[in-house]
Amino acid sequence: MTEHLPVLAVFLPLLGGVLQFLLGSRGLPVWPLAVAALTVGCVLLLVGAVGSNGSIEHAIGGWDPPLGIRLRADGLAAVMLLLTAVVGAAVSVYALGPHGKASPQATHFWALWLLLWGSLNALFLSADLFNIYVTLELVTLSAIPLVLLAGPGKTVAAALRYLQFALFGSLLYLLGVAITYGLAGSLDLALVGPALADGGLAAGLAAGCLIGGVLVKAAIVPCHVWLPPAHGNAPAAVSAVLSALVVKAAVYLLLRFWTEPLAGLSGTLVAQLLGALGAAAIFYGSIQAFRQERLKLVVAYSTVAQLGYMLLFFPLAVSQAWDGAVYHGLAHGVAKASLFLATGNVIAYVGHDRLRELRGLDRPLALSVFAFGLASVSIMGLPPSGGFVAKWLLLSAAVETGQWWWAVVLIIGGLLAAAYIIRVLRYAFLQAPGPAVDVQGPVPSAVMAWPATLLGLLAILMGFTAAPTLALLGGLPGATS
Amino acid sequence: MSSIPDPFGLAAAALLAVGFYGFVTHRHPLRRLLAINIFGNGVFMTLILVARWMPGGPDPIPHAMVLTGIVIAVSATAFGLALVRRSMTQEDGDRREPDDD
Amino acid sequence: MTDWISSMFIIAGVGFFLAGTVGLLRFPDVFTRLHALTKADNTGLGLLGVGVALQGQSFRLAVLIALIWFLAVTASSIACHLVARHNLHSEEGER
Amino acid sequence: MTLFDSVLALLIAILAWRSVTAPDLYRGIVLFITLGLMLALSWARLDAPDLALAEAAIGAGLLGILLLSTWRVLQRAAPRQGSDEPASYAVRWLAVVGSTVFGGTVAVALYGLQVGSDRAGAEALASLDLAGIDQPVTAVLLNFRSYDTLLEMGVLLMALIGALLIRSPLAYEPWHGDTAVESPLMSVLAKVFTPIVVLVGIFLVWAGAYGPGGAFQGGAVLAGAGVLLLLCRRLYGDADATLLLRGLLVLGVTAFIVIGLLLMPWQGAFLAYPPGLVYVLLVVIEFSLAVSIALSLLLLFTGTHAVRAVRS
Amino acid sequence: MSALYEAMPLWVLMTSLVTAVLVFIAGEPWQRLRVVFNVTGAVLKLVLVGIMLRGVHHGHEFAVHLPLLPDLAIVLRADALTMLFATLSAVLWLVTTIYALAYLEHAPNRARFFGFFSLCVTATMGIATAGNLFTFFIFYEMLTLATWPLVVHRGVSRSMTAGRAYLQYTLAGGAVFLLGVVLIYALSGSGDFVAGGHLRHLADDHSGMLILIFVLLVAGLGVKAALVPLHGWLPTAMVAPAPVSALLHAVAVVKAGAFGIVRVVYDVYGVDLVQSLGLGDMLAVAASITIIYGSVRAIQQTDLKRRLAFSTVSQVSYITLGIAVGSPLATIGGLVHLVHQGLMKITLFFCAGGYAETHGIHAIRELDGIGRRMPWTTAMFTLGAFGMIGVPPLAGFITKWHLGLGAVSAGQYWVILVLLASTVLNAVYFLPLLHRVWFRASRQEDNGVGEAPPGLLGPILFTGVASVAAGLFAAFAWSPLGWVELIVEREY
Repeated sequence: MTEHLPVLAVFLPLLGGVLQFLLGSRGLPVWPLAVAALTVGCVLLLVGAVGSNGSIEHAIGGWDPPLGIRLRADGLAAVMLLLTAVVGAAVSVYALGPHGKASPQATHFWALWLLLWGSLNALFLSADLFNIYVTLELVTLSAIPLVLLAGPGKTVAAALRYLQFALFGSLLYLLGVAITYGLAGSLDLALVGPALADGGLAAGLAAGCLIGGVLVKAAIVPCHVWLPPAHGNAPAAVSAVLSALVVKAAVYLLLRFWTEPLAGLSGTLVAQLLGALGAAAIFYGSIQAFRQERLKLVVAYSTVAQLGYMLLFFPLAVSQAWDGAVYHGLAHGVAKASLFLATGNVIAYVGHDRLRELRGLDRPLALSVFAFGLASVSIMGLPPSGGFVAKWLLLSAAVETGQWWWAVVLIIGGLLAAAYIIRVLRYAFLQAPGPAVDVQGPVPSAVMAWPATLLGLLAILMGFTAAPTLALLGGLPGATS
Repeated sequence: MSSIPDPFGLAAAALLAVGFYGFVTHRHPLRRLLAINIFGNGVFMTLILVARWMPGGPDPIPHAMVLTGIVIAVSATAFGLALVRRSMTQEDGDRREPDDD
Repeated sequence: MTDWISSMFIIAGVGFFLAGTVGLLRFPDVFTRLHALTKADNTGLGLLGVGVALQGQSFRLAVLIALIWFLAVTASSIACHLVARHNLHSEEGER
Repeated sequence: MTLFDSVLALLIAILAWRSVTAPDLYRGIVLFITLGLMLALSWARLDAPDLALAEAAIGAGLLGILLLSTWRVLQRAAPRQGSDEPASYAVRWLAVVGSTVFGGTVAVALYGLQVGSDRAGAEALASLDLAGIDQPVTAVLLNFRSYDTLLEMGVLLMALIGALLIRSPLAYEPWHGDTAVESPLMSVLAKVFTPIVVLVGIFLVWAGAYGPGGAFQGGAVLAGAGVLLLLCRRLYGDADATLLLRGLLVLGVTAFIVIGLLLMPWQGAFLAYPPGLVYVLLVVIEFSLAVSIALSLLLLFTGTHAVRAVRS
Repeated sequence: MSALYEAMPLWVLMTSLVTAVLVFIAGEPWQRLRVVFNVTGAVLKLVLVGIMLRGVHHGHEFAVHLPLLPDLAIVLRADALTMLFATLSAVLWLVTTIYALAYLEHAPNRARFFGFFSLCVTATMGIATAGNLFTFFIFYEMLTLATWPLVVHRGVSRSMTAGRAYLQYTLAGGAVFLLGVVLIYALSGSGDFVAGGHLRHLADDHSGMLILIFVLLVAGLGVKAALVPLHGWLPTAMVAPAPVSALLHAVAVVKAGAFGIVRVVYDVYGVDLVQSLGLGDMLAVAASITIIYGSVRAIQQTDLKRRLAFSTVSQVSYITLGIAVGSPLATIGGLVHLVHQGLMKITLFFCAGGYAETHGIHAIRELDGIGRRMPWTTAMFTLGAFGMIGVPPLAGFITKWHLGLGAVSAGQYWVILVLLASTVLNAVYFLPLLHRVWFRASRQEDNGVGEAPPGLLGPILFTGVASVAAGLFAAFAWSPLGWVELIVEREY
């Protein structure tokens, strides 16, 4: 049974989504919720099994690599699956608010969301370069229609831009796969490493294409231009998933590649370059976030910045940095989902998200503002929170390896995050003068308020759960410590 | 392995270069989609060459990858074209690029 | 012997294509260009087909080539018809 | 035939360049279609007849006509939209330098590639008799790497859902000056060609088991038949899909998943088939895929939830 | 049972943390319930602290380890120094809670206020009980965050500006502090607070690094301790409601900074190492400058709370000064001032709040003749002011006496000059004030309103009397001075 769990983790939601499309609005919202619950259960079983037995593999069709494709649930995949399940559960409950009633819109939402969930799981479990290309496309092509659910008129330009970049990025990645296959004669992550490490031009080109393609998908500066409009205009539940999981999936790939196919690049100039890109993302994203006039765009640019932290793993490349980067991904996922859901509640209540016109929200939307505040603590990297633990680990790694400049980047990044977050909270607390909020909708229901709050609380609690999580992650593969 | 250099290797490189050029220089979404597809064709050509160079007959695995890639590229492009139609035929107010970069 | 005959057919076919192409480039308006193109190309394709079929020396191949020729001729004549018709209508519209 | 190949390669490069730089978008599209056909030719020359077929049917054929139709919609909506405001000189030169370096690197890397025989592909060829299908590419697609194919069907479905969400249909409503509609030849075209195209499509699906062809090529040709009927005004886009139609759309991916999951407890792995049944199961899957592919491509073309026959 | 007893620091934290959560959940409508939660929590904490105090007095040390990462744990510990700060906080929390209940009786957003107030106390307790630098940092930053909503509580743009200044200073300080903490951990592998420090073995090879780290740590802590030039946030934060100002200035924020400096000097570096690296003199100079500068600026202020704020800037540095001088007697003076200054300053701020709440008085010139209308409040204000000046036998005198003796025994005679100058300056800014309140004629018409309401007056009397008692009964073993002597005995 255990070895079938990875398959179920992918195909429960995938089949659920396909059948939702088939059923139309029949079965809403019971069917998708049942599928979501089953998926969460399956992922929990899988994570439990990985925790106790180590990694689980499943050769699809019974064909072992290099001929066939392997699903592999190791520590890294397990923590990402767990993140997806947590955020997915919260988003599924939240979505009962805006997408709970039967309508074509709701059908599309649930079908696409379940498909996206399955796609993400497929991506995290894949151990095959070309299969990862297909899962990347799956993720992209379920994510973009989700963005459009906010109303095509508003989002079509953003979606188009997103699509162009995503397509170009994945084709660049595919070129890398093609050359890798030419070199190695295999597509399995565990088998292509030696060929990519031979130092030749073709190996370099392949590595460059793989990295470049993934960087475009991960919206790392300067390839970030598609992200803010897409994340800033999508429905709240979708923005949460996009920021917490979808871009994270691309960065996850980069980390994954670093441990296997591209392990040879560790300690090279490429690693420093990736770190520099990360620093650029942190500074640029934070400054842009500070300059935005719309709440959702602040949160979206914050994602651009926060992804940069994960790239700091590459120049540091020690076990602590690995833990820190992955934990940052998890903490940011939870916190950012909470931020977007809370923002969604603000928009549902006020009808817009123009910062200057949001004053004194803390009373009518106490729970959502509270969630926003809790999640912000993690985003700012302040204790006690998951973001802080991650920052601590990265800082320690920077100091330990004597690369103090990355420590400075981390510290300044935290301060910049505080600057744009506090700017938002100021408006929430500000009572007079200035116009009170012009209310357009009812106070969001408990179904919409609590997922944000619970995620926010989790972001704080993650300040205390690092030890078991990192034990599940199992340390930097191949590290001697 | 073929003893004479395949001229199609240059064609693949040319397709990739031209596709890249088009993607960078054009703003019009339809032209960008064209450029992306040309780039994609360069990738497919590369895969086909890799398949052909295997001793003992064309390698079926890159061929399968190309087939998958073509279908994905065409579906994504068709989706993109629907987006283009929608974005270009909307009222003026909505047609602008999102105001954020 | 067959080689010689087939070569003759192929050379003749290429000649027709050449003539059609020159016509396409040199004739003054749409209608005459279409005329050159369809007439020359349909015949050229037929001659080429015969030449190739002779080379293949198999009945199945010959039937397939004939089918291809038939489809191509039908398609191109309908296409030319539509182009001409469109052109005619738009010229009328301008007047 | 190196001369022929070299000319073809040169032609491909020139067509690509002209297609990207053509000042007129329409010309760019036409050149792109031509490029697709030349690519199909070159791939046939490179021992990849399957791919040549697929490129001709999907890449050049369906995509080409979709591009042209979209161009026409844009023309009607805003005639001047087609022309592009060119990037500045600096950007263009930078791009030229960048893409030349990039292309040069690719070329050097490609020609330096040492492709040995110790490869997954060689193993695939050696294991053909275990796959239940003789045609190597189909064996890879439907058995060795069937997981890719399955997920690819998911991509197709999602792209379709996305296109439907946008509500920007390409339904063919006659408008003033559409001379094609009134032409009597159109009905001839529909009557003569459709059966042949459908026949070819089904043949291609079937042929996938032992020769060039398969679900994708066949499905694309079947979709082509549908497009032909649309162009001849025998079919129209429709907003309401029946359960049956949606069922056919998801038939391929559902059959794939359900068969895989059902057999998993017995076979010990997902998408593993019992040796005795493998051929039958793969044919069932292949035809289901073809149906779904054909319908999906057709609806991607119309941008509508369904198609219906013309009222007579 | 023993495990529960051993985990006492954790329970002390929980009393206020749970209170905070309950208050947030109860929310605005359940006012009575909130009050019950608040007072119960405060009393419970006091009882627990009392139990712990007894244990520590008998030589027991409480310690709780919560592993966080493989080689990193949150450590909560209670030693004698902890109890000094913890007892002060627990007592003053109860008092301030009662005061705040009366002060904010008709104000909006009380649930938010009291919730964050309790969080603040939790953070302060965490700082007191932190057993290593990492834990200390966690609560130090938590204190920053929990205080911000209190500073901006009024929600007007002036308080927003103050809040922004507060965060700019404290978050930047926290960041610098964090860098220092990480460096300590990287250098020595541990940041535990050990009496006498644990870095001595690194002094030979890494003295430059140790100096750098010390500067980083003190700069980070100095922001909250309001060392010049890092004090800028404090006077602007005066827009907060009076209980917050009292809490910020007497207990939580500034003391957290000062307490942190004590911990770094004694339990991380060790006095010997600090002196041998020449860091003691540096710190003493910084503290002296702050003492003089704060007093001079206090004279220039026309707003009562701002004058008190600059007075705080000056007075808190006595603690730093005492530690920096490095002799046992000076240390006693510095540490005991932690309590003395807390009691005196909270009395003064309570009084200022009483004036503002009862008669709307904010500026100093409006204080004329208030003594006749509010005799009890003004009497306590006077006691606090005399204490600050250092009139014997009040608490401030005890501090200055020990500081002076300590300076002499360490051979640092210039410190005496600083103390004298500071005393003169204190007199300059407090005595005219006292003259106004007692001897000038009132400018306001008598509107029949007299003394502050009992909810305000009670805490004022309590802290005022306590500050006097701390001075009068200094010789007793249970007095703050007695306790501090115990601490210093154990340190040296």
